[in-house]
Amino acid sequence: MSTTLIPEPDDAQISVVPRRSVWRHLRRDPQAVATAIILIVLFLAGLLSPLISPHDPNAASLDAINLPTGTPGYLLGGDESGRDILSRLLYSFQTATVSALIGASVALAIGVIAGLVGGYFGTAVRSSTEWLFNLIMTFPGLITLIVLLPLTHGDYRWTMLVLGVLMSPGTYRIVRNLVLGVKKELYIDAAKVSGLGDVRILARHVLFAVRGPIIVNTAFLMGSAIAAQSGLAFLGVGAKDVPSFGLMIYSGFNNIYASPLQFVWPCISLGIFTGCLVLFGNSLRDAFSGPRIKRQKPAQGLRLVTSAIPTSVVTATVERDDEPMLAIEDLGISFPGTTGAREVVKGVSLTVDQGEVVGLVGESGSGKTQTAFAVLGVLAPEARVTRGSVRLEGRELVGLSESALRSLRGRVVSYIPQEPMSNLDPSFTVGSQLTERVRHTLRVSRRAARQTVLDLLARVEIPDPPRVFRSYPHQISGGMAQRVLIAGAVACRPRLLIADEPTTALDVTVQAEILDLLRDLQKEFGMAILLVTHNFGVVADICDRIAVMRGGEIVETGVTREVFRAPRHAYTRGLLDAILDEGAPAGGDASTVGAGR
Amino acid sequence: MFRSPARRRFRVAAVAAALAVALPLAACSAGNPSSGSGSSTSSTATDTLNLAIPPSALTLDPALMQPTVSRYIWGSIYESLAYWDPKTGAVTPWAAKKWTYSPDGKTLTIELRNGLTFSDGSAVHASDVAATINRSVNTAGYIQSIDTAVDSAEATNDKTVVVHFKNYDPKWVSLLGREAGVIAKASDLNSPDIATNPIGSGPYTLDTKATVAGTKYVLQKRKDYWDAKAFPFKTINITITNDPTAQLNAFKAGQVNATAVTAQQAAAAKAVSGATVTQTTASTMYWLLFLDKYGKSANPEFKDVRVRQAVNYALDREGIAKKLLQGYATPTDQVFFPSREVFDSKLEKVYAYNPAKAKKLLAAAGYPDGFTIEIPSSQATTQFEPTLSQELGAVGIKLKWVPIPESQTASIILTGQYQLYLKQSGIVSDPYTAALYFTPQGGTVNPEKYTDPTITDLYDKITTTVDTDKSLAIYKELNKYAVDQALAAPVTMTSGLWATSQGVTFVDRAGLPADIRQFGVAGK
Amino acid sequence: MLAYVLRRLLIGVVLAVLVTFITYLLLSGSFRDMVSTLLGPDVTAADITRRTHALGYDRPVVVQYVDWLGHAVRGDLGTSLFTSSAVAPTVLSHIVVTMSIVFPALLIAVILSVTLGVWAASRSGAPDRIAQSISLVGHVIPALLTAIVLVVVFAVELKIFPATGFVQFIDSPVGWLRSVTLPVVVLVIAGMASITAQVRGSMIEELSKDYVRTLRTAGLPARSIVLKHALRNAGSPALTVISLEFISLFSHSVIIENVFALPGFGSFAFSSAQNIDVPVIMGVTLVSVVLVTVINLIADVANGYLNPKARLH
Amino acid sequence: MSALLAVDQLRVRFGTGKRATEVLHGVSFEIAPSETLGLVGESGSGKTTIGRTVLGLVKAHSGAVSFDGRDITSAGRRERRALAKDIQVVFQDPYSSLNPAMAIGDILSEPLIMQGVSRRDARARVRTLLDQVGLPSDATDRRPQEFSGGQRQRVAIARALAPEPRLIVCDEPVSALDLTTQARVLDLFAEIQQRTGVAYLFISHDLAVVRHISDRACVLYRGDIVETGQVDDVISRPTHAYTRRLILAAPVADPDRQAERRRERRRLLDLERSTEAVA
Repeated sequence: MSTTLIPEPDDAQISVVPRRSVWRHLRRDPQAVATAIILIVLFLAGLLSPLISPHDPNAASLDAINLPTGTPGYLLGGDESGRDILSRLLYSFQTATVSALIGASVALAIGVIAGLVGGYFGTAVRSSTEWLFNLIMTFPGLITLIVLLPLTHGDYRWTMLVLGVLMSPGTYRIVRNLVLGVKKELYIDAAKVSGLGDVRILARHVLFAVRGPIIVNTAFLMGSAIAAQSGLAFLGVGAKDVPSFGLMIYSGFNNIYASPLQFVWPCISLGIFTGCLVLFGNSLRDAFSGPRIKRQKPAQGLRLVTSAIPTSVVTATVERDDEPMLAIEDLGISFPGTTGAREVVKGVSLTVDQGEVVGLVGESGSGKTQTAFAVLGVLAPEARVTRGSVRLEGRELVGLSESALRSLRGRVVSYIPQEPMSNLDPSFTVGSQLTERVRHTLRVSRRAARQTVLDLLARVEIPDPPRVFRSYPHQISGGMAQRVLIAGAVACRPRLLIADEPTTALDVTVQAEILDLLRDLQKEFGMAILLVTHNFGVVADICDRIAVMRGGEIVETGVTREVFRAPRHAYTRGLLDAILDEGAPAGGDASTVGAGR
Repeated sequence: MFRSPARRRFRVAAVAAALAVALPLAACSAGNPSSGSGSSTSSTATDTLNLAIPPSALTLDPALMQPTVSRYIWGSIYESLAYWDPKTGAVTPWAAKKWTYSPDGKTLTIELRNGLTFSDGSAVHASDVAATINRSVNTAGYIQSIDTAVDSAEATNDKTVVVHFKNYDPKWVSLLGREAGVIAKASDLNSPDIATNPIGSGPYTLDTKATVAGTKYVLQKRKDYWDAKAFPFKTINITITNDPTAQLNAFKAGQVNATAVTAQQAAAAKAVSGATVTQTTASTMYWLLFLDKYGKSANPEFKDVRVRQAVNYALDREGIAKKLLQGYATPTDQVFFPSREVFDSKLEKVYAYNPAKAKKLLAAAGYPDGFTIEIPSSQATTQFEPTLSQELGAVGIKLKWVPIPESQTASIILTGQYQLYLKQSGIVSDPYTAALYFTPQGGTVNPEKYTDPTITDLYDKITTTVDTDKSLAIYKELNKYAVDQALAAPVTMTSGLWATSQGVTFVDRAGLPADIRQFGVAGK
Repeated sequence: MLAYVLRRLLIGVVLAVLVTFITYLLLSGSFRDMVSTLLGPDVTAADITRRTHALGYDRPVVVQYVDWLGHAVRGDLGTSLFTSSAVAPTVLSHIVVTMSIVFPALLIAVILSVTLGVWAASRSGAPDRIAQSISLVGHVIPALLTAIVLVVVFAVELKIFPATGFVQFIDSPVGWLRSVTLPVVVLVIAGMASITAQVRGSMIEELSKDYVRTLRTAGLPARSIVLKHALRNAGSPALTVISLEFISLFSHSVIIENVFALPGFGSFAFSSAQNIDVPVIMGVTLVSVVLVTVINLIADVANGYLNPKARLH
Repeated sequence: MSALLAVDQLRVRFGTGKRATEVLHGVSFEIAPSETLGLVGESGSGKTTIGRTVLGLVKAHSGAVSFDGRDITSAGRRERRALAKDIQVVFQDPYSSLNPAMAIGDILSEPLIMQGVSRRDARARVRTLLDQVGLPSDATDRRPQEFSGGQRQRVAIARALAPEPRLIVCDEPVSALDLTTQARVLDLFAEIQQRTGVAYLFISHDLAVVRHISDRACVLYRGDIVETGQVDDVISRPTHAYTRRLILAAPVADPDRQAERRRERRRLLDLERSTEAVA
C-alpha cells in the first residue's frame, strides 16, 4: 500500500473562484440535497448514539448471541458475541464521523498550509515541500500504520492522525496548484503593492480564493478517512473496543454463512456513508465550478423551436442565381436563463452578397457573435433559434440536419475565430490539424494533403512553413496561429468566410498584416466575408458595408463610407464619437500621423 | 426528497444488494441439495488431500520449526523418532524402535528401526539423529527453548543414539513425537537450502516446482517409504489461506477437501453434500493469567488470592462454552488435559459461576468498588473480549483492552507491563508441561517466575521422580493446589472443527499437535 | 527525454533510500518482538536476546541499515525470517499475482469507463444517467460485498469459477483466466466509478471548448471531433486518476486477496508487517517505492505524449 | 523640475543561468510630479515589466529606480509598505485585479488599514473614494462580480487613490473595456489628475489612448526605448522607423484616410525591405 489511501479527485476542473450561487446551486441539485440529508441524518445518528442506542454497544449478553433481525429489544439482532447490532451500528457512525473529522482535518491542516507556502513562495521553498510530500506519498501506508501500532496503541484516533499525514500530499498538490494559479492573479499583486505582508496575503487573499476546491476536497478526504478506518479495522489493525463499520464487517464476514445480515448491515451503512460523501463532494464540485446549465441534448443541426414557421422558410429553399451569398431574415436566438428563455438576438436581418465584405459591429453582448454562430450552425447546445431564416445561396439553413450543415461547413462557409490559441487543438501539430481538414473536405491522399497544407501556409505568408507544420500550437506566436487558422478556413476556397473579431487579440502591427492578408485572399478567391468586430478602424480598412448591432438588434446598415460620414442612428454616432482620434492634430497629414481605433 | 431519483436509486441498490447476499446464503445454509452435485468438478479422487491451513511460521529448518499447523508440512517431510497416535494420544515409536532411560533419568538410549532411508536414497544413521539434536540444542530458536535439559547427543553405533541430559526432563520423551525428534540428514544440515528444500526420511517429499513458499506446498508420497500404508494420500496440496471465510468458500466450492472451520461455519460446511464435520477433542485452552502474583506493579490486586478467586467465580464458563462457542468447547477450571490421568473431575465444581460470591471476595480483599485493569488485546482474544468485559465488569473488575500487534503477543508478557492476560495455548497432554506452568520455568505463562514453598517443593519432587506412576500423585497435588490458590483462571477449552469432503476422514481424539496422520481415506 | 527519465529515476532512488531508512528506523523498536514471534509460544527473555544477537538485530540501527542497503544494491534482499525463502523472488512472485488481477482490471475498467464516459458526455440523457448510476453503484457498494456475492453465486453455487487461489499463467492459461476472473470483476466495478466520473467530466469540459467549435466549422465529422480531438485532450486529467487508481488498487488489493485467498502482494505485505518480518517488510517497502515511482513516471511520460505542453525537453 | 520617478539604465532578466533571457536592456526615463508619461509598445516589448519593476513586483538585474530621489530598486518589504502610500497601481484586467471573494468595501479599506488608518476613518474614506470615481456608496457591500468591467475598473482606480499616492502605475487600464466605457474611464483619470496632482506612468499598446492622456511618451521596442518625447511630437513626427510603423498600423475609422495610410504603410515596408536588401 502506497501513496494515499484513496485516490484523490482530480482538481483540474475545479474553478478557483467560489461563486455566490454555490448555495443556491446545491439546493437545486437533487443529488446534493439527497446526499446532504442522508449525511446529516447519519452524522446526527453518530452524534446522538449514546442517547438513542438501545444498548451499550459493547454490552455482550450470552443470550443475545446471533439473535435474528427483528427480535424485540434487538431490532437488527445480536452479533456473534451477543451485542446489539443496531447500537453498534449507531456508534459506528460516531466512529466514522470522528475518523472523518480527524483524518480530514490533519490532512487539510498539513496539506493546506504546505500547499499555500509551497505554491506562494519561490522555487527553493517549493522544491523542499515537493520533496517532503513526495516522500510521504511514497510511504507504503498500510505497512507504516501497522509498524506505528506501538505508538498509536491501536487507538483509531491516533491512527487517523497518521492517516491524515499520509493523505496530506493529495491536498497539498491541489492547494499548491491552485495557489500557483492564484499567485498570478493581479489582485495578489495589488495586495503586494499595498504593502500587505506575505502571511496576510496568504491568509486573506490566497486562502480565501482557493477555499472552494478545499471544501470539495474535504468531502473526499472524509470519505477516504472513513473507508481507510473501516479497512484497517476490518484487517484487525487497531483497538476492538470502539465499534466501527470495519469491525462489524469483519465479524459479519466471518459469520456470513450463519447470519448473512450481520454482514450486510454494516456493509450497506458504510457504503452509503462514504458513497454519500463522495457524491456530495461531486455535487459541491459542480456547484463550485459555476452554474452549469442543465445539460440538454446537444443541438443536432440548426433547429427551430417555435411552432410558427415563417412562410419564407418553407418557400425559399430553391437555389437561384440571383440569391445573395447570405441572407438572414428576422433571426431570433434565445438562451435558457434562470428566469426563463432570454433572447439575445432579436430579429436580425442582414444580407451579404457574393464577394462582398460586410462588417458586423457592436459592443460586447450585442449578439453579433451569436448571429455569426447561427450561420455556421454551431450555436451552443442550449441555444435555440426562435424565429427567422438563414439562407446560404438560397438554401435554408434553419431546420437543416447536422450532417447537411456539416457538408456546407468548410466548403461553402468557413470560420476564423477571435482567440487563435484556444481555437487550435493543443494536442496536435499544426500540420496534422490542417491536413485532417484538407483530407476531409478535399478527399485527397495524405501526401497531397500535406503539400496542399504547406502551400497554404506559404500563401498565408508564414515564413518557414515546414517548421510551423511540425509545431504544436503553443510553440507558435498568436499572429502565426491566426494565419494558421486562416489557412485552414480558406483551404477549400469557401464562398463565405465568417471572421469573428479576427484581429482583436493581436498587436496592431500584426493586425495590419492579417487584414492585408484577408483582403488579398478575398480578392483572389472572390470570397464574401462577414466580419464581426468592435473596431471601426478595422471596418474602415476592409469592409464594403457595415451593420451596427446593439442589444440583439441591428440599428443601422449601410455602405461603410456613408455610415462613417453620416451615421443616421444616435447609437452609431455615439460609438464614432467615442473614438479617440477625432479632432486630428494640427498640421495633420492624415496619412502619416494620427492613430486611433 | 423521496421523489429525488438519487434517493430512489439508493434504496433500490440497497434492497438489491441485500437480496443478492441473503438469498443464496439462506439457500445454502438451509442445505441446498444441489450444491453437492459439484463432486465431479474437482478431483475428489481420494489419493489427493487438498488441505487449507492458516498462515504460520513456515521454515523447514529442523532447528527452527514450530508446533503449528506448519507441522502438516514438515512433519510429512521429516520423520520423527516417535509420533503421537491420533486415536490414543500415546507417544508411539516411529523411526525409533525403542528407548530406555538410565535410572537417574539423565541418559536416554534410543535404538533406530531398520530400513530407514532419506529421500535421496541414502540410509539413515544414528549419527544423523545425533547431529540434528546437537544442532537444535545449539541454535537459538524454539527447539532450543524446549531442549533446555539436553546436554548433547551421540551415536554409539549405526542404530543407537545416546542423549545426555543436564537433569531429568520428564517431558522430553513426548517431545520425540514433536519437532525435537525430527531426523535431518547430517550432511544437509549446513546446506543453505535446508530451510526451503530439505532432505528428510519422511513419507513425503516436497515438490519444489509446484510449491510456492508461504503460499502453496505440494507434497508427493515416496514410493520407497517403509511404512507406506500408514499414509494413504499420494499427493497432498496444502494451501495457506488467510481468511476463514475464504477457506470455507474453497471447501464449499470443492477446491479443498479438508479444512478447519469455525463454530459459526460448521452448519454451512455440513450442508455440503457428503461432507463431514468432526469435532476434535478439546485442543486449545483459553485462560486468564495473573502476571503479578507478587504484587510488585502499580496494580497489585492479584496478589490477593481472594481477588484471583473472585475472577474465577465471575466467569460463566458454562454459558461461554454453550452459547458463545456454540457448544464446541468444554468449560474447565484446571489446565491438565481432560481425558488424561492428572485431570480431577472433582475440581471442576470449585468455581461454579457465582458473581455474588465474587463481589463478596473482592470486597473482603478491599475492593468493594472493584478496579480497572489493562489487558492486551490480540486477534486471538477478539472472540472473548466482549463477554469477559461483561462478566468481570459485572463484579467490578473493569477490563481495558489494549491492542498489541500480533507479533508482540509473546514479548509483551515478558515486559511485565500487564497484570492480566488472556492466554491462548494448545493443550498439552503431557502433565509435566502443564505442571511447569506453575513453576518459575513457566516461560511466558509465568514471566514473573512466581513460586511459593509448596510449589517449589512439589516441583523438586517431580523433577527427581523418574517413575511415572509415583510422579502422577505429585502432579495431582499440584493441580489441586493451583486450583485452590487460583493461580490462574482457566476459561474454556475449545475444540477444533474439521470439515472433510466425502472420502476423506479426520481423526483427533487426543489433543494432538497437527499431524498428517489425522487424515485418512474413508473405508481404508 | 532520456535525461528527464534518468533524473526522475534518480529522484526515485533517493526517495527509496529515505523511505527504506525511515521504515528501518521505525522497525528497529520491534526487533525483539519479531524474534519472539519467531521463537514461538514459550520463550524466555534470554532466548530472545540470544536469537536477536544471532540474527544481528542488536547492532546499531544505522550499521544494520547500511548492511541491508549494501546487499539490496546487489539485488540481495535477504531471506524471510518466517519462511526462510529469499525475499526478492518471493516479492516478485506475489507481485505477479496482484498484477494479474490489477492490470487486467484496470485495463477493462479504463476501456469501459472511457467508452461510457465519452458516450455520456457526447450524448446526454439515458447514457449520462447510466454512467452516473455506475459511478453511484461503484461508490456506494463496498468491494467486499460485491466479492462475497460473486463468490457465493459463481464459485460456491454455480461452480463456474474457483472460489479461491491462483493459477500461474504458464501452468494453465485457462486456469489462470478462471482464477482471476472474479477478483478482476470486483476490481473493475470498484475502479470504474471514479474513472467514469472523471472521463465524463473532462469530456464535457473539453467538448465545450473553442477549438471543438472551430473543428465543427471545418465540417469534420462528430466522431473525429469527439474521439480524436476531445478525448485526447480529456485524457490528461483522466490519466492522473488512472495512475492513482492503479496505485490504490494495487495497495488495497489486500482485502480482495484475502477474500479470494490469492497469494498477492497486498496480503503478503500485510502479513509480513504483522509478523514484523523485517527483511520482507524492507523488500516490500522498496518494491512499493519503485512501483509508485515507475507508475508516476509512466503516467507523466504518457501525459507528455498526450499533452504536448506538458512535454519536457 | 526634479523627477518624481527616475528609472536609470534598468535591466531585467527572467530565469537564471543559461536559460536567462533579458527582457529590458537598459531603459531610462523620468516622470515629473503631476505628469503623465505614456509607455507604448507591443506585446513582448517589456512595457509591463517596467511597471512591475517600479512597483517592486519584479527584481531589477541592474540599473536603478528612484522615487523622490530615494533609490527604491531593492526596497525591502517594510520600505515597500511605506512606499505603498506614494506609489499605487491600476491593472489591465478588472476581472483579475479585484479579489472576487471580497466585498468592495473591504477591498478599498484594506490598504488604508495597512497604512494605520482606523476602521472608522477608513470607512468614511471609502465612501469619499467611491463618490470620486462615480460609484454609489452602497457598492461597499457588494462583490466585484456584480459590477461591469468599467465599474470594476473604477473600483480599481478608487483602490489606487485610497492612500492619496503621488504616482499611479496604470498598466493597460482601459484596453479591456468597450469603446464608450474606455473614453469615460480615461476622462476619470484626467479629472483625478487635475484634482489631486497625481503623476501617471501610463502603459498601453494603443497609441490613441496614450496620446489622449499623456504629456510625454516613450516608445518601447523589444526591451529598448526607441523614442521619447512630447506625445504630439512622437506621434506627428516619429523619428524611429518602428514608431512610424506602429502609428501607420493602427487603422483609423475613416475608409478614405485608412486607404491612404495603408498605401503609406506598404510603401514604407517596401522601402524598409529594399534598404535591408541593399544592406
